[in-house]
Amino acid sequence: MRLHEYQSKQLFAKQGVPIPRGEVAETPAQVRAIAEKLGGAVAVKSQVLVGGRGKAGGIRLAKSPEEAEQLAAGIFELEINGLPVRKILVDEAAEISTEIYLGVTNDRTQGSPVLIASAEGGVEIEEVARTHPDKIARAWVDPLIGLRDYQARNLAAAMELPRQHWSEFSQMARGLFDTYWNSDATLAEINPLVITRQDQLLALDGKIVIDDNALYRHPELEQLRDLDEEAPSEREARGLGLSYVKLEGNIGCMVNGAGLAMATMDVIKGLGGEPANFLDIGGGAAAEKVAAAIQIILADPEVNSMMFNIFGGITRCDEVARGILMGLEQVPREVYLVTRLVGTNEELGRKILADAKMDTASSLVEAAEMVIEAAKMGVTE
Amino acid sequence: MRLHEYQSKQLFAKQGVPIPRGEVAETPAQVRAIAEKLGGAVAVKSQVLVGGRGKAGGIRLAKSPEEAEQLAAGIFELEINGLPVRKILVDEAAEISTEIYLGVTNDRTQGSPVLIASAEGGVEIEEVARTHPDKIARAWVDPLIGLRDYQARNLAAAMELPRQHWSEFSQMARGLFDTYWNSDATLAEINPLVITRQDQLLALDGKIVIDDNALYRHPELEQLRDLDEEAPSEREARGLGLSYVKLEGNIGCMVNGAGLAMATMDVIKGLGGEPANFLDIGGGAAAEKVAAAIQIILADPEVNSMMFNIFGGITRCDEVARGILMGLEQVPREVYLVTRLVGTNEELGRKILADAKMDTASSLVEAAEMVIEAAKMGVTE
Amino acid sequence: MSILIDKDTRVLVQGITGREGLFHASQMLDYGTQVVAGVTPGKGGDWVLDGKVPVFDTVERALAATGANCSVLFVPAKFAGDAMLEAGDAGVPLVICITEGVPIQDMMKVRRYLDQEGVRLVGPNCPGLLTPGESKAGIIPGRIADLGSIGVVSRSGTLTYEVLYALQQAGLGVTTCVGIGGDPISGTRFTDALQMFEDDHHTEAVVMIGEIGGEEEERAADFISSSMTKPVVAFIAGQSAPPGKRMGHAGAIIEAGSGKAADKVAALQSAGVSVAENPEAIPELLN
Amino acid sequence: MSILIDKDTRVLVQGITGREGLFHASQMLDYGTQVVAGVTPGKGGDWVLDGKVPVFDTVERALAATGANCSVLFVPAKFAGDAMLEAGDAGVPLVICITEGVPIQDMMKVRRYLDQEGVRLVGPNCPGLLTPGESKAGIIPGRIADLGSIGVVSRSGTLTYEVLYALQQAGLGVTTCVGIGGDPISGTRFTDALQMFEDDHHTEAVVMIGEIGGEEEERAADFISSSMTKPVVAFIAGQSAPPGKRMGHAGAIIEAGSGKAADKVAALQSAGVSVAENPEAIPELLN
Repeated sequence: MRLHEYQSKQLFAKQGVPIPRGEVAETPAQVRAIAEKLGGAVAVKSQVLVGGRGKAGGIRLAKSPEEAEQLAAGIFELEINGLPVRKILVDEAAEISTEIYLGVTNDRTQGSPVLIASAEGGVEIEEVARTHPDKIARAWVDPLIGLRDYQARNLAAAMELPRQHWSEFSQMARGLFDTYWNSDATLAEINPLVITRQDQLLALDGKIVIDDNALYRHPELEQLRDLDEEAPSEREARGLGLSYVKLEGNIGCMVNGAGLAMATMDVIKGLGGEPANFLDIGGGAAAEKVAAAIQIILADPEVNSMMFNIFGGITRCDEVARGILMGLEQVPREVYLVTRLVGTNEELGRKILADAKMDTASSLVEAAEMVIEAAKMGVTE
Repeated sequence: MRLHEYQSKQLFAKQGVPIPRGEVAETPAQVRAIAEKLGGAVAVKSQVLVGGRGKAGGIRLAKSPEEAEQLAAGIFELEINGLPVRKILVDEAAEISTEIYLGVTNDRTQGSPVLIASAEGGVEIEEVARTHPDKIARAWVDPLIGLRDYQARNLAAAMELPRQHWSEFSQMARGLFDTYWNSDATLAEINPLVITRQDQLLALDGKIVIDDNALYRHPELEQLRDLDEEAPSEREARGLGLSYVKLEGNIGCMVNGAGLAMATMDVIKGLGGEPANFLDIGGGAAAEKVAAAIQIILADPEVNSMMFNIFGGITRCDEVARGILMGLEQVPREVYLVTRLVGTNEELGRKILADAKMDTASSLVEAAEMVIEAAKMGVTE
Repeated sequence: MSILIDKDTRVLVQGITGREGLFHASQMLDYGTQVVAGVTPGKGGDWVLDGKVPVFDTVERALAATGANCSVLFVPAKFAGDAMLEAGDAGVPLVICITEGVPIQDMMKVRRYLDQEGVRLVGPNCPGLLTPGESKAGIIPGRIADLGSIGVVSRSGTLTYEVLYALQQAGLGVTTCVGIGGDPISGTRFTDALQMFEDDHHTEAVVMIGEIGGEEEERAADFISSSMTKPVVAFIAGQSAPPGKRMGHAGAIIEAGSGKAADKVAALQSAGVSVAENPEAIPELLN
Repeated sequence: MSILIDKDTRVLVQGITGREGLFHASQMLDYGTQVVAGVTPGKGGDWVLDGKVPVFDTVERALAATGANCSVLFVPAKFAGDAMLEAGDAGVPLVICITEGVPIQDMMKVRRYLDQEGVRLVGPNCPGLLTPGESKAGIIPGRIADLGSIGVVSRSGTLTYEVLYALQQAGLGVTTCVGIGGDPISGTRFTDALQMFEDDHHTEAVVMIGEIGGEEEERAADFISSSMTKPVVAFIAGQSAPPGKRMGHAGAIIEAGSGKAADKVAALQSAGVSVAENPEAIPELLN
């Protein structure tokens, strides 16, 4: 689960990380009021859960409350990478002298958190990693012992941060790490961490991603969830215990197992088709779940054909077959369907589908070829 | 620093460990009032920082508030192992069905906390260790990973605790361990941990010892310090940065270094003398500190002679010699003194003392022999 | 003959009285696995599966009574971290965590601890191990693989079954199939399994099934090019996956520009690995 | 010739700009120790001791610049735990913590961590090491010991000096003197030092100075009786100490019936160790 900039910075501030004074508004008038309260120049920042806000014009600087209101009105009209702007953070503008990057994430290979710092702040760290790998300093944190003060010093030294800022920098690194660790984050970053002309260190922008599997122990964070983060269909699927990712194509896919679902999409794509989604019904799904999954896939108007690829282990093919029929009953439009069933109760499942006069295939590639041809013919009514 | 039973139990309760309802009183009338409030039978328990309260009559059971007041009056008159009774804990009496021991301490050899449990509760665990070593179950806790739930279960299983109590027992173990860990304790124990006739688990008595070196990070615990815990002279010495332990003999000892101080006492005792104290002035002590140490030692009226044993490394012998003269000036009574100085600026130190007509010795044994003879002759005025 | 498990492996099932644990313990027994004990705290003394398997309250007791040397976990995600440590602390040398959804922080601690203690962890969020005809420790359907000379290692579940099935259809058998799981932090990684297959005299070739996310396939490519003599055939799932979206598995996500299928395919190919276009094409690449 | 340190040891002093650190660094230099670097965060770039020793901000940098292979810590107790880990993490193989008063919980974590990483820790609350005529890494006065064939290991400070002095007076020299420190949790224990002396060809006999508290002397007795061929002479301080009272050192306390001097003496004697009645009697027991 990804948090908004303003939510992230508030969590940082709770761990002692200095952030600019600021508040969140939902209307241009509120933006103006906040700007008046803050006094002076302000940053007007759209709060949407995608990257590229700056490029899209979602972050602007205003010299006066009037200008802030005016800019905000424009920003509230924006849709950034498909997401509407519902909230704007109004922050006191900082006079920036230096921009630094400071982040912490999980290093999968090491199996430990890694703190990453770079004197090249303000741009995406991946960009820095590509162009100036030598400008990135890392400190791996032993998960059993936690961040040590010297690790922050080592980073400061590696960045050649002027020594007068070390102590403040170390405190920010500590605050960032504690936020990350205490909230079961998979990523927490301050970018840019700025040194102001007044020689203050400040977290100007922030980002936190929480491990969904650990949310159960952070009910207070679950409440921060922005429902706009996901497409409504993805949200609905999550509620049903399904993994669903909407894509741009016209061939719906329903598969059991994430790897097999990806492979199925790959095969469709490889043979010239366009998958409309990723959908994993998980292991041992009952007919009702299969039926619900079909509803979600077919709610996408682009979908004109569908492929079921089920490799029955725990999942029983007959149960899936029943679910398919159940799901289709509730769908008022006709789409081409092909089903490939292998494994537990395979014969039973095939028979159910054959009785309903539905196409079945014996191999993944064969099924993909059938659905692609149907999709190209445009079976949609 | 050792905490009182009532302080320990309150800390346990903060971590979710169930304790009896109860309050602390400083007069028999308060005891009665608390007993009235609690209703029913109560335990009247002296709060002194030594063992053996029960044997000394410092813990009694009262059936009525009147009886509680009466018993308390007697207990307030007691002196238990030299300590006056200033506080009494009045606890609701529990109907005990089983007594268990549960404690956590540092295992020096393993370098880790060890949780110790025994079905033989209510007596000293050392006694159980001696008589029924097989009745003691231990779980070593990795200091980097903390107590795990299964470790508490393993203990419950080893004690053959009825399974219906496992969950409650595990929670108490967790609470005890958290108290120990979060307060930098070196010992935290619940003894007895009782199962009541109503099948409730309860920490009936508790004990916590805090690591003095870690008190700086627990100012709230430092405030719990009972000044009666130490003899006033020991407290004064601690304030001056001296390690002082009062003993029963008549030969005062002032030494630099704890090991050497013990060895000096041992030599005195081994040759037939009776050391009056342990005193380590530490490394590099200045003359003023030496003088203050002399004041503390000679404040003990039993002391009729004194031995200085200084092995100068960081400590300079001339500085110590000056301190000795300075200290003696402020003492209005005459005692026999012998000084053994070796090491840094040894000659200078000896000269200062010789000029003041004071005895010096070149070996530890020689010095001890001289002071013992003087002590036996009883030089006290 | 195999790696990690064989007919002598004595399996303990943690969480045996749960729905999943009981079902799969029964499947393992049916397959011929020596399922010698189960553990569910509070259920010690019971017997399950027609009285064939005793249940204990703690792993310590289960080990003392049965000499189990492998534990398969079906413990809920909340308690899985603790259960893995319990198994390791009690002295189980091989711990296989089937459970999905274990928090990453728990896994970082568990992996570090078990590494120190020299305990081999497989998973979490994995289908476990199968040595055809000898032992199944996990949930891989037994009948889709025959004994043979191909080692299989995979981050996926049903995709692995698909590959096993394709091998079987092509008449190719397997030494051991290792499901290392789809989480970002796994106990056993591709390189570990590849090393074991390289060392196993009966394994003649290895099939490796990767997917988007992380850099383990790239590390495997390095390992293959530096340290492997046996041929490796790979398939990488997720070529059509969009960046920034988690594809079912916690670990299957392209983020910060890393973890792309194309990069993995390229790395493997330059290490001399044949990369299949689809799972069903794997058997012919082995010839 | 010696254990742990010799003339080639390159010493780094953590906390070198503090009063104690600077004084003892200077003493070490005077003794002939190769003091190659100091570390004080925020003081990097300075030079101390007449410009002889460069100061760095971090151990990492000090190591990169000077190749130090031993660190002696004079860091305040609050920061000592962190400093020991910093040294270990930077790759210092031998860490000597002179600092007194480090919290026990810190030491439990540090010891566990450094053990894992294979770093040898001596101390805390110890006088450090002295290999006469070659190197001094700590605060043991150099002039009270000559090179010879006796290994000395001790939990104490000035009592050790007393013993070294007695040996010197008796014309006996020392291979290395190891002050393991008076805290309950120490990096190096008697058994570790005894093993090293047993393995050192130049050490012919060992003097061991214990005190009340803990059971390390008893463990040493077991070790001596099972694994040592060289003669050991011991002295145990605290025979006259009352139970339940901490005698200066954090670790010097008889508690819960354990840690008594008499028990230690008995254990050592039954392991064939000659136990001296007083420190000055040690030399004659070596003959």
